[in-house]
Parts: sequence; C-alpha cells; structure tokens
Amino acid sequence: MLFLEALAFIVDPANLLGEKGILPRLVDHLLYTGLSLGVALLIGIPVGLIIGHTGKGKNLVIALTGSFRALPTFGLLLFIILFTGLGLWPLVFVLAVLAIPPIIAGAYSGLDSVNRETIDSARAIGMTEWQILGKVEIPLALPLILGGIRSATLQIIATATIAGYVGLTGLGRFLIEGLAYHDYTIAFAGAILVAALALAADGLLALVQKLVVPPGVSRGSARTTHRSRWNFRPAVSTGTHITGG
Amino acid sequence: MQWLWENRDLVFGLSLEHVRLSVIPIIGGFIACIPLGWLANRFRMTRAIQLTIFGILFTIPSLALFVTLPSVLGTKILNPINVVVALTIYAIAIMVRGAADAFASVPRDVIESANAVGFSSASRFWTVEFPLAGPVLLANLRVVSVTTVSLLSVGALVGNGALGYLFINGYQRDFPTEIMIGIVFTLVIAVVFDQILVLIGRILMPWARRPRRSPRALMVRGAA
Amino acid sequence: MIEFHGVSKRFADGTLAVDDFSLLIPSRKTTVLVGSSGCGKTTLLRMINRMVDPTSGYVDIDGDGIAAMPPVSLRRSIGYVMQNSGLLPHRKVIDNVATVPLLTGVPKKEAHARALELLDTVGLDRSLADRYPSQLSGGQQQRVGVARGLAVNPNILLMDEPFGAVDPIVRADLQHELIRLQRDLDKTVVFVTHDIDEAFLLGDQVVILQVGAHIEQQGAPSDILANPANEFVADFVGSARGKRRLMVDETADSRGDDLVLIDGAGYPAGVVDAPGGVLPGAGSSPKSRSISNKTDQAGDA
Amino acid sequence: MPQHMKRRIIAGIAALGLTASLAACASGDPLGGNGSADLGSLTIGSQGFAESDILAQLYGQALAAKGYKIDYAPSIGSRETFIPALQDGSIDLIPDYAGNLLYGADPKATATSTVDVMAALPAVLEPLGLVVSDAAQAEDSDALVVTKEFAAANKLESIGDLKPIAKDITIGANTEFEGRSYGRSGLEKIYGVTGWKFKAIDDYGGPGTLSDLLKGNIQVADIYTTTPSIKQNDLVVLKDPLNMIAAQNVVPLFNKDSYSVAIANVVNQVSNRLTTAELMDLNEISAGDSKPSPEKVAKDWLTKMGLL
Repeated sequence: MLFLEALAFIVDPANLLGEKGILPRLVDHLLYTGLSLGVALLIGIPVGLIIGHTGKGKNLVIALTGSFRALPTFGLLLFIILFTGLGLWPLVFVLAVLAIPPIIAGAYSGLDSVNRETIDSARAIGMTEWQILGKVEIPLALPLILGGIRSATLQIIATATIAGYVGLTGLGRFLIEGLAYHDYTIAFAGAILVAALALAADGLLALVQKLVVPPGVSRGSARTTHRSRWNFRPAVSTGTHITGG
Repeated sequence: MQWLWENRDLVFGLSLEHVRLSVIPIIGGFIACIPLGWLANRFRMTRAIQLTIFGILFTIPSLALFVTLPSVLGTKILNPINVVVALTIYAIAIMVRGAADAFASVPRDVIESANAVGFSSASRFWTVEFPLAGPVLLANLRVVSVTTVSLLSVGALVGNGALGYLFINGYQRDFPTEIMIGIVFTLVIAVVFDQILVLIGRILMPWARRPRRSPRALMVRGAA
Repeated sequence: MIEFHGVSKRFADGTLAVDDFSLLIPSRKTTVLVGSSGCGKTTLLRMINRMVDPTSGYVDIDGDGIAAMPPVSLRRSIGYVMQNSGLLPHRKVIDNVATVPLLTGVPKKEAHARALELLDTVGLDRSLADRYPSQLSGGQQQRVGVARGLAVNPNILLMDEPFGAVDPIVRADLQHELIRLQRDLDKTVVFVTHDIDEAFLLGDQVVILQVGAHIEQQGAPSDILANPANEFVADFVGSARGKRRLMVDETADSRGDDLVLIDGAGYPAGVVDAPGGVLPGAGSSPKSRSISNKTDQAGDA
Repeated sequence: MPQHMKRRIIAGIAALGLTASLAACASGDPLGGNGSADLGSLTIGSQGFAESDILAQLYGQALAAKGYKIDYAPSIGSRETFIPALQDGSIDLIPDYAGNLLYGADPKATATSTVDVMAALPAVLEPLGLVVSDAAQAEDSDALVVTKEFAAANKLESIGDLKPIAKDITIGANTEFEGRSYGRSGLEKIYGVTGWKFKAIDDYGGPGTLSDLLKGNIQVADIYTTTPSIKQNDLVVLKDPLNMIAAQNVVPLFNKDSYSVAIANVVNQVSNRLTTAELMDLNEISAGDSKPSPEKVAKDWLTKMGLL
C-alpha cells in the first residue's frame, strides 16, 4: 500500500541524511518558513496593532490584505524570479505576502475584540497609550493574535513546497522529484512530511497559545482560538472591492 | 496589451477553464459542508473528528494532493478531476469549521421556538437553521472561493492549472507580461466570483444586508 | 474644588454634547450629576480628568487650569470608577487594585500591601485578592473598582454610573457602603447617574441636567424636592406625580404623638413623631409639607 | 471498452473537459478545411516547455486541417509523467525526442545515432503499448552548456574536460536530469566526471537556469540545443565525443490504440519538413519580442510550408 511504502521511505535511515535526505531538507524548509514568518510578523504585527489600536486605515488595510489573499503565490513567485533570478529572497517575499493577511487579520481582530470599556477605563486611570497597548490590549488580544500567526504558519509551511520548483530545496523537493520521476511513494512521503511538520508547528503554537493566555481570560479565549484560524472573514469580505476597482 | 489582444483566444479559453475548474470545488465544498456543519454542531464528537480530519487534510500541500490523488482515486493522471477533487477537499477543510460555527450561531431560543410551534426537524432545518446560518456560511464561502481560484493555478505543474499555464509558459519564455496577465485574470475571476456570492447573498438573505449584524437582529427578522 | 467655566463640547460627528456649562463642585462633598442618557453628564465627568477636552471654556481644579496638565498624570491623580468596573480581566484582583501605584513606580510589595488594605476598606475579604475579575460577582467587581479608584489616595473620585449594572439589593448595599466610605475618607466625589433616587441618596449637591448639559436645577436634595424649579424637574423627581410626596393621613386616628403618613397613592408609608400632632418645623399646613427620602436617610447616616 | 468511449464517458461524467475550452480556441483554425467527415478525435499532449507546445500545435493543426478533432493537453511535464498519460489514454500523441525516449524506456540501450536509435525504438516501445511515426530531421538535444568565460578559464571544450574541476562545479538542470542516462550515471561512467553537485531548476533550461549560470550560481547548465538563449548569451556547448547524449530527433509518440497509418501520414508530412534550423527559427519566433502563442507560431509555419 502506498501509504505504508511512503512511511517506509520516511523511516529508512538511508533517506535521513545526505544531500537529498529528509533532515537537510527539513532544516531548509524550516529556514524558509522561519524567514518568511519573521518578515511577515515584522510587517503584519505592527500594522495590525496600529489599525487595531487606532481604528484608522482599517478599510484600506483590510482591502489590501484581502486582495493579497487572492494573489496566486505561484504566479507571483515566477514573475519575480524573471526579474531577480533564482534565490532565497523571492521565495521569502511571496511567502511573506501570503502570510501577512492572516497575521494582520489576527492582530487587528484581536485588538478589536478587546472590550472598549476595559480600554476606556485603563485610559481613565492614567495609562499612556503605549501602556494600554502593551499591558491591556496585547495581552487580551493574544489568543487571536496567535491564532493569526498559527494560520499564517500553516499556510507558509504548505506553500513553501514550491521552493523545490525554483532551485531551492525543502520538503517540496520530494514532491517535485515524485512528480518528475512519477514516483508516488516519494511524493506521498513528501506530503506526509509536510503535513506532519505543519501539525507539529500547529500543536506547538497551540501550546504557546495556551501558555501565554492569562487564566483570567482563558475561558473566553478557548472559543476565540478556534475561530481565529479561520478569521479571514473581514479581510476577504471587504478586500475584494478594491481589486474590483 | 498587444500580447493579450493577439492571444485573446488563449487567455479567454484558459479563463473559461479556470472558472469551470474552480466552480465545482466551491459549490461541492459548500454542499458537503451543510450536512457536515450541521452534524458537527449537533454532536460534539463528530465535530472533533471532522475538525481533526480536515485539519490534517488542510496541511497537505496542494501540489502533493495534485500529484498523489490519481494513485489514490485510480483516476488518469491528466484528468482534471484530480485537481477538482483536491480543491474540493480544501474547500471542505476551510468551510467545515465555519459551517459548524454558522449553525452554532443560530440562537437556541429560535430553534426552541420553532420546535414549539411545531416544525418537524427537517423543515425546521431548511426554513429556520439553514437561512439563519446563511450569513456566516456565505462569509466562509467567500474565503473558499478566493482560495480555490488562487490555488488552482498550482495545478499547472500537473498539467491542469488553467490560467496557471500562463505562469509556467511565461516563466519559461522569460516573459513577465504573460505571467502578469495570468495573475490579473486570476484576480478578476476571484473578484467576479466574490461579487456574485455577495449578490446571491443579498437576494437570498435580504435581512442580512448589513454585514456582520448581530445575531439577535437576524433572529428577530428571521423568525418572523 | 472643581470649576467648570462656560464649557462646551462638540463632538466630531457634530453633536453638541455640552453647551456653555458652568458649575462649581465643592471639595469634600458629593456632587451628583443626574439626567437621562444623552444629556451630557458623562461627558462632563470625563472633562475633569481630560478624557474629553472641551471645545471651548475651561475646567479648573483648585484654581489651576487642567488644560495645561498632562492628561496621564492628571488621570493618575484622580480616582475613576465606572459601570462594569472596567477591571483588567487578565489581572488578579490585587494587581487590578494596585495598577496605578505600580504604573507610577511604587514597589510591588508596597503596592500590594496597600491594595490589601483597600480591599478591607471597601469591605472585601482578602482571600479574593488572588482571584480574577471574572471569578467575582458583579457587586464584588464594583467594590474592586472602587478600591482601584482609591489606590493612589486621590482627592477627587469620579464615579460614572458605578452601580448601574448590579441588581437592586446589591446596589443598595453598595450605595450605603459608599456613604460610609465618604464619611471616613472625605473625598471630593463627582457621581454620575440617571437614577434620581440614587442622586438624592448620595448627593450633598444634586445637579439635574437636560440635553446639552443644561442645568435645570442644582442644590441640596431637600431643596430640589421642596421647590422644583420647573415642571421638568418636578416631573423628573416625581413629586408632581405625588410619588415622592408623603402626607399626613388625616383620616387615621391620631395615636398620641404619632402621625400616620401616606404616599401619593394613599398607601401608608410609616409614622412620624409629631409631638402634639404637629410636625416639627412645619409651616402653615402639615399637609403641604413634603418629606424627602433624603432627610429620612440623613437621619440614620 | 474502446479507449475513445472510455474517454468520452469520463469526460461526460466529469463534465469538466479540461481541454474543451482550448479546443474551442483551436476551432478558430481551418478545422475541417476540406469539409471531410469526422475522423475521430485526438488529444495531443506537450511537455513542460515552449518548444514542445509548438510541436504539439504543428501536429495538431495539421491533423485538424484534415478533419480530425483535436484537443490539447499542454505542459504535462516530464517523460515519467507523460508516458503513463499516453498509456492510460489521457493523451493520444505527444512530441518527444528519440534518444531520451529510447534511454528512458530502456536504460541499457546502446544506440546513439539517429538511425540506430530509430531502429531500436519500436521493439522497446511495443511492450509499453506505444509507437512512433517518422522522426524529423530536426534535433534538439540536451546539452551541457557553460559560459564563454568559464570555458576559457578552465579550457573546456568537451564534457570530459570537466573531470579535473568536477568537485568544484554545480550542474543545474531539471529534476529528472539526475536520473537520466546522460545525467549522473552517464557523466560518471562515460566521462569519469564525478563529485559534482546538482541543483534542480525545473524550467527546462529556461530563464532561471540561465540567470543562475550567468551569475555563477551554477557552472554548467542543461540547456537544449535549439534554445535561442545559447546564441544570445554566447554560451559554449560542450562537445559530446563519446555520444553520451543520444540523437534527439523530434519524434511523434503515439498510444498504439490511437495510431493509424492515416494519422501517421499527416504527422509525417510535418516531420519531413522540420529541420533543426527550422526548429530553431520557431523557437526564436516564440521567444521574440511579440511572444506569439504556440498556436500562432505553428499556424504561420504550417501556412508557410503549405501544409494547411
């Protein structure tokens, strides 16, 4: 059976190391994921926090991120490569573009979900805007912020497989090799590895989410956590209007 | 522009194919999610199982599904059904949680009052629960629609990418314009689909014309 | 002493919330701003700690214009209690109470010790210190809110409908607790409510407001009750409907020095000690003498 | 059940017709120009690069002109994928290259010249259920290519000259290159070029490969001999004196069930006119400024050749 053959391929020590081994490709995959996520966080978190805190520029950013979501990553990558040549940064760029919308949506909707009265009272007792952001809004929004990051991470991990098509490596190479040699076992093994990596990353982030959420709000967060992974709604719903215009 | 005009037949044909290949997963995913979402909302157990299964399916890269599905389904390699099935799986994976949420968003008291006035459980579902879950279902469907249209192009790597063909072809001929046209037409299709869904929502759910209105407001109108 | 000098506020959407408002709020007294929702009372309250800046006019505290004071430090020097307590849900009770002292750099140990004392002050058991707000009842949350308002030992305490969201029994409890606190602490309290009973119960000075924060009447509760300035006030305080007006029941048999009082609907409301069947300090006719709840309460306070 | 029936049923059930829309474009061509009756339909595949698309269109339009109903399945991918696609009836015909076809089907083959390769093919293809019609004169083979500067610096003329510097070079090519007879095994066994690194760049010697070669990220690239970029960038094609890379004449490859002499006759007319120079021309037109579609490139050429 294909699944078992693929598992056998994965556990075979001969396939672990070496130039085309699982381990180096896994490390590369993690590198692409980490870099892209880092870039996406650097842009997405501040933007999401700013619009969430001030409520300004909300429609514009939501519209932009919504249209980002409809961008075919694969086409965008090939387009950029025609100008830059092969390399790591085009990949990191398009994966970050992919990851920014859910991160912004998570940060924005996280802040948006914080009770206005809580913020108002924090301001009324004399917190500065930064203190409100740092001590009230972010801690309370953390479940949704992390939800956005989780969603972004999953998408990056799954999509980073296209690295294998453009001269890089990563776990996507197993898919491309499986495709090139028409070898379902290798392709299947690649699929399993990527899915396993995604699930592991998701589990890890879920754990982090649990740990960082203060007990005082954990009850509410259980629900918001679930929702957040799919919390693309506002981004999409208004997003496409701009691309239409 | 010149190129687009000279190749309008090709681009138009690929766009048509793009529409065809992505419509089926969108509709199929939606239809599949109605019973799944209802079940998930009704029985906690099935919810957990469904969410786990589709959570895992969602983590499988689209390319991997495109490549391996023929061996699982026993279909021909170039059969577009492989891509369609793969995208349908993603559509369900994205929608199933949203659908459960949608049915969960129907207020309990509305269901109970429907029971009280004597709806059978089937007619209650179609006349009360389904319409009231509509706005949330629609919101999820719009995500599915955008995602499907954009994901389909990866199918070009297995010979079934519709507009994705322009990406590969443009790339190999060192011709960014062709790729850009592929991207733009993909976006256009995504927008058109989205607007169609919005329109359908407006026609079918006039009470929800203001998006994200409170469930209570829906309840009052919907129950009336 | 807080003074409003010809203050107006027009919000960005064009509504004129406060229109040329002037008022002197005396120190160490409780001033209640009362009016129906949308009358601008909360806007007035929030001008005192610069949560809202007036469009024109100015506010002084003890003769100093607050427009020149940095909002953050001004707010830290003024206690603020709001409806639904406004506690930080992710912080324990003790940290909520100690929020402002911690912000201003008071060492944690000291701030916590002070917070525990404040829990005593507002009548909360110290064992609640390690709970989260969501684990407390509504009434307990409001007490924590009051404790937080008192944490920096401010001269001024602003209270924005603090008891609006709790049930009537708990509300009565909290109201009496506040009266007791105020007797001990002697703060300048500015209290906003839409409940005229609450206003009369708590206020040394009551200011009745209409839309645009127009003052319909201001004064001691007994004065307002005795002499409503106009029909609106009379209607608002309920005296016109006889609701709050008690009269001597002349049909009842006189029982020595007691007179039986009836309310506007004719139901017996209690007895009053009236040596010789004449109310103390009564004018010409005992029947026209209104007896406010306030005087009643003040008696046992 | 006959192949075409099965195909039709599946297409009907799925109601998806990948190619129907493309066929609609193709129908703008002089389909049934001589008004002959429906001779049946054929699906023509192409590999994942522009030249293959053009070749598919050449054969397809020629057949359409004779009254066949033609569907196209472009960009299928490598031989490992399109052979099964031929076998399962997804496609009926695909343009391929003789040498690679032979070595792909039979890794132990020894033929290198066009004649020998073509002679060896039928026996190898028979068990696979495949047949070929006449090979074209046109050759487009894999070629190991270096920059002029790199060739000069390392005195490179033929593939064997890579041997002394093998450990310092990276060869860039499609994924499947490594597993091919002219890939790792051929380089090692035939030329003794061992220890080189491989970088998979799946664009069939396209812009990614080229830019990596020019930037020096790879030192040797697998670029097809008819690719215009070789001339444009003054690249040096390393000679292959030991015939590691077999003769790569363009050859139409059929599913045996789809093959008929009538069809082969039409296809052979195209093959007979197709020389290497013509093929390079076609590629240059395709890569030229106006980037015409494969369909148009093919149509113009067929018209020029009087085959429509």
